[in-house]
Amino acid sequence: MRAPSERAGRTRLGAWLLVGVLGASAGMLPSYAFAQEKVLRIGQLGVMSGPAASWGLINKYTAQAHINLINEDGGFEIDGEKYRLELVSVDDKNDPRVAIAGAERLVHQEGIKYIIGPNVDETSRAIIPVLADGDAFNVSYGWQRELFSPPSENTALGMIAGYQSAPLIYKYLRDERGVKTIACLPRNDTSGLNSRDNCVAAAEQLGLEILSSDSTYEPGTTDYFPVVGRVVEQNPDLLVLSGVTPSDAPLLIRAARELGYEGLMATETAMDAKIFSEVAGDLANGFISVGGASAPEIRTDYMQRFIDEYEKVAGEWNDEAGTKVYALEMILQTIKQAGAKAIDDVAAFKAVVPEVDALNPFISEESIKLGWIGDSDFQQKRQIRVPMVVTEFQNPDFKTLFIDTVE
Amino acid sequence: MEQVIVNGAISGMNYALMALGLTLIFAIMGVLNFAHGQMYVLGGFVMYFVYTVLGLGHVAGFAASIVTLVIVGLIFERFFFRHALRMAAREESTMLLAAGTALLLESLILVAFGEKQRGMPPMVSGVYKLFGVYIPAGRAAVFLIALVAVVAFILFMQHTKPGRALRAIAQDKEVSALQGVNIERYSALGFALGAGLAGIAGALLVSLLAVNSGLGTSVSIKAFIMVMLGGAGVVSGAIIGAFILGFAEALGYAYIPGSTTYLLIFAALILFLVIRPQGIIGKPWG
Amino acid sequence: MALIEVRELTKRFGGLVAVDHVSFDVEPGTIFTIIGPNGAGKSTLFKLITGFLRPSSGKVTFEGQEVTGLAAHAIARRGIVRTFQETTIFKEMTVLENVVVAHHLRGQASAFGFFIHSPQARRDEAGFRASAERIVDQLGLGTVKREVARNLPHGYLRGLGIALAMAANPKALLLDEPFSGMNNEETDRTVEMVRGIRARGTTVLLVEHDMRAVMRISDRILVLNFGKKIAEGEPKAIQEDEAVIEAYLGREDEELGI
Amino acid sequence: MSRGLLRPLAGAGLALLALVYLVLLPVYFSHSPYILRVVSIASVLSVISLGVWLTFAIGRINIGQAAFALIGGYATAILSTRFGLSYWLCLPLSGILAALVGTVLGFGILRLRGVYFAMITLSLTEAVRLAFLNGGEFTGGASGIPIIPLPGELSLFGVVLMPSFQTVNTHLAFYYLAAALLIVTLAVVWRIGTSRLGWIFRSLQQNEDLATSIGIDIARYRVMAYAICCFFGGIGGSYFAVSQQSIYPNVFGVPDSIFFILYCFLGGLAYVAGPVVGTFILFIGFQILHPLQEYQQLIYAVLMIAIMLWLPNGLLSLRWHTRADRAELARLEGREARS
Repeated sequence: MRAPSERAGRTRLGAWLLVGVLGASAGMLPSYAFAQEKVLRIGQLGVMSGPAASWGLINKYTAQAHINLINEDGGFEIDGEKYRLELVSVDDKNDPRVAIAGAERLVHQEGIKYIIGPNVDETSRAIIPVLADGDAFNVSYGWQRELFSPPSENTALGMIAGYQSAPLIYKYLRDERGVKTIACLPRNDTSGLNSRDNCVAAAEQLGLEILSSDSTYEPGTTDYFPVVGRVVEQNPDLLVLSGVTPSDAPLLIRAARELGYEGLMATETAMDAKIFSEVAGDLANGFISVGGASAPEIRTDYMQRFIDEYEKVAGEWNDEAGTKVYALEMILQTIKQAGAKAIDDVAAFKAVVPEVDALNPFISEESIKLGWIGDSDFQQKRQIRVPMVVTEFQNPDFKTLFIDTVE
Repeated sequence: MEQVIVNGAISGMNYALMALGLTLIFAIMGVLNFAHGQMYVLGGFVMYFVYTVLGLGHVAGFAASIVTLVIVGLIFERFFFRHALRMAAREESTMLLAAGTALLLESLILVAFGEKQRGMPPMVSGVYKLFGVYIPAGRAAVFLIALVAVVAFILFMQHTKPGRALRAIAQDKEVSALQGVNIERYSALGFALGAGLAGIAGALLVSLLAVNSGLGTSVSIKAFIMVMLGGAGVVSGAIIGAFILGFAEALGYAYIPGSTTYLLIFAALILFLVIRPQGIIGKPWG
Repeated sequence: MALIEVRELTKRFGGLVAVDHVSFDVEPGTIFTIIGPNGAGKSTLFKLITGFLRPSSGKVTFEGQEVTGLAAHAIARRGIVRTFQETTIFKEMTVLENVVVAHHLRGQASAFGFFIHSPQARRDEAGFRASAERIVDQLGLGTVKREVARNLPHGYLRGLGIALAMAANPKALLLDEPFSGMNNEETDRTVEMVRGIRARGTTVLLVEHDMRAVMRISDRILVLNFGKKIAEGEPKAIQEDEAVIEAYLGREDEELGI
Repeated sequence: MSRGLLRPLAGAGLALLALVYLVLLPVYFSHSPYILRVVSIASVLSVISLGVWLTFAIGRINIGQAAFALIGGYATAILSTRFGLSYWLCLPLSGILAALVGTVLGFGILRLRGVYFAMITLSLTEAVRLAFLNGGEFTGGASGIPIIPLPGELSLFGVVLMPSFQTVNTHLAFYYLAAALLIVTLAVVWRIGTSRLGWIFRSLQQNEDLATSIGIDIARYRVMAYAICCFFGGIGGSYFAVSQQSIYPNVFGVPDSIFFILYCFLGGLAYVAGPVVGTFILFIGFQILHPLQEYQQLIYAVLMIAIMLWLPNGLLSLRWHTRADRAELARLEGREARS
């Protein structure tokens, strides 16, 4: 045992270290002293640590890269004035409690009106009261209809939900590839089981025969072989990996192919080409997923610039970012439409939501404009009209199958 | 059914590798290493980095993973656990320290390797089909390597001087101290060895199951299940536990709705531990 | 009527019979000692009587009521309280705190009563403190009562163990090897202590190796060997009993003490 | 341990603290919800941790508290949405339900100690989460129960005891609800700690055999301690369910369970106030570290380990020392000397 005096010394040392670091970090708070130039601050709230860290970080990098581009070009113009953009991001640890605190930090401390994220139903649901109370608006990546339907009116869906893309994809495959039987294989967690239910519903709508939907796999740690084996036995024409994460997907595909499965495979969400070719290589050829604006043949130069910038910010391009790029763009376009007053007045923002109809700077497909949709699913326009680029994997990249939009 | 058995055996062997390091560290130091899963993940990332990014071979990957984890293990033991074990106010403290180190390692991995989830192609491609049972070459290879690693480890524990010393410490610290075994040195060795095993497991399984920076906790939980099932701090127990879990999974996935498989596994574990706390072949109260 | 009646008490562990159809009576206000070579089953017998083990067969009655197989705390509640060897104490509490806690059995107030600090609870607490002080002084622990038990000098530990048992206000006190590892003068002190306990009207059961002390204080002695009762009687008779000498044959006289 | 509480906060200190906590802070920040929210969350997390502290008091490492928070949360969600019960009924019922479940399980699992109990409770956390996740219609499965009404008015014989939360400053209302919960819980646990119950619990922690031999019904008392622990878990879960107006299977998981024991430990297991101090410092600490961005979690972990190594008896062992304190510290020092 150490002499008490020395222990006391260490004790004090520890205490000071604690105080020091806390103080230092508190000191690092962003300084709001800007020169004459006007600043528009955008919030980003999402999970940036723990198992789901990638979801939030992709949003962060996407927004940051996009903002860098805009600021490079001298800022974003609203009512003839240029605004320099600034991103404030907060980690919600995928914990509703932390998410609420984070949202209130953004809305009330930082005085931010427009927030990108959070990433899942739990956290998105938790911050709705905060938004209503602080009169702020967010673009969420949760899926639950309640989030975007009245009475909730300050939350919009930033992507195409599985229950929207699934019917379109299955329909295409039914008509073009003669799919008659289908099996859904979700992972055993919230988002997975939700997508599974969507998968089943969509399939029933289209009159497809559902061979299997009650098999699941544990996130991350399980050998997928046993699970896939059971599903493949029934040999469906189409195997849907519901709510699969980009890293699990190639492993599941590989397992299925190794088990001699020859049918089609698809998922409703965005995947990442790199990990596909790294892990499954040619085995993943023909896998159908929903890409963003990143498929090479439809990129605009602006998209290419964005991709390069993203690589600077994140160190490596991620195709998922191609679907997340629209959140900031839509917020800005809508503010522009509503005029400078919308910067601090969400009501003004919401007022013009139905009218927004801007050019999509990311994909060469002229016909597809940016705008707000959602009347059919949410009885109000609370979803970004993200072009649904359905892609097919051809090692090492995604090839566009067809482009569609949900209304 | 044959397929189920094969699947169970393959998973079981993988899991055995996951559980060995954990049970070793527990046996030697009485520390339940919550950071075990994170060590596994680190091993996986190092393998990925060496193999895919640097383009070096599997062997280099394994070597790098093991070395990295051994070093991490030594650092943890020397700067955290040795101190904590000496100062330990109450039994809880080391377990909680381990939980802290888990969080630390997880954050380090996220900063070092980024948020993307990483996977690797199988070490050997192709599929064998024997008596209607699919055996992918990649899985077969992993199975064999895991088998070799486990056997090698057991031989080491049985027939080498350090191995015997470690077993002696696991049996009874005081006595072995009296017999002149250098407890501190061997504790360090044991911890490094345990970490190294986690590294091998990660490096090997990253070709079957991708890793991401946050995967650690779920790996740890699985390892805990196996270790408690077999009997904490008993090598053979860990292996038995691993195979039981492997087969339970395989059966569950084959015959009941997958989503309830793990619910049942946890329920069964709780029930079993209430009836037989020391696990299948553990000594009562560790 | 005997205070404790043991009838045909038997305990098997698998094949081994640790206690084999043992019967005896303990009269109130006496010191009754159980001796026997190592592994004779003394401690097992002890555990059976105090409910720390369930007997395979046979029965124990206390004040005419059967207590066989009751939970240990329930038996303690009836008035049979045991001590442990050496270090079985509440290490992180002071000597006094140890003894106060041990008064649990005398508490009148309910758990909730204690929680809301009811008058009854206050009376209990006060009573406990007073009686604890008394016991501590009687057992010669007064000088160390503020010490944390863990730091106690070795000699006091067994005293504290007995104090804990006394606090439970037992009708019968079972002492587990109270003299082992003691030098003569410590032994003498403990012998006095035990006599003192009897003087307070508490019946005492001993399990002991140290024959010399046993012979001095026991009113009656039971000898066990391989789980069987081989003799019972006054110390004098025991000393001459053939079977006993037989059982101890080959052991150095020191242990036999004759 | 009980002596740990009142001394540091004694007299004036305690009064001042209460003044700040109940008046100055809420009034001054009544219109900065963020601050109120952070303190409210810390308060209720403290309530849950205080439960865990009780299981530490009987010598058990409890990694199962998240399960009971989840049970409490779902109880509130189901009772208020399906049966339209007033929140003021749901709150206590959630606690009681959690306590009942704890009691039933307790008789089985409390026979285990040390790492065995820790692991069995950890499994419990996972089992309960999966049970709710696969609970089908009843629990809403993966999509949880997304719309829980705010607490309504509570009136007795026409006397309004509690206004409907819509009609008042909701943040302030939730703040005071949290504060009330914390103060009551702390008072209860402190009473347990100082009363005879506390001593009985401590005797269990230190030697269950001896406790039995002096007539303590250890099974009964350890289940009692565990049930109280679970009760606080349920209460906490209920609060979060209603303040988030939603409940999902994975809002409380193994990481939460682990954090609850960390809160207790870093605050100081020897002090009733330990869990509270630990929770406040750690939860608010994470918020303060926000400017570190991607290094937030990393530095957070480093600080946590630093505290464990430098203050093995918790943050509270760092406070201004009275003479009695030094005695207690010396005692703890001695305790360390042992190993």
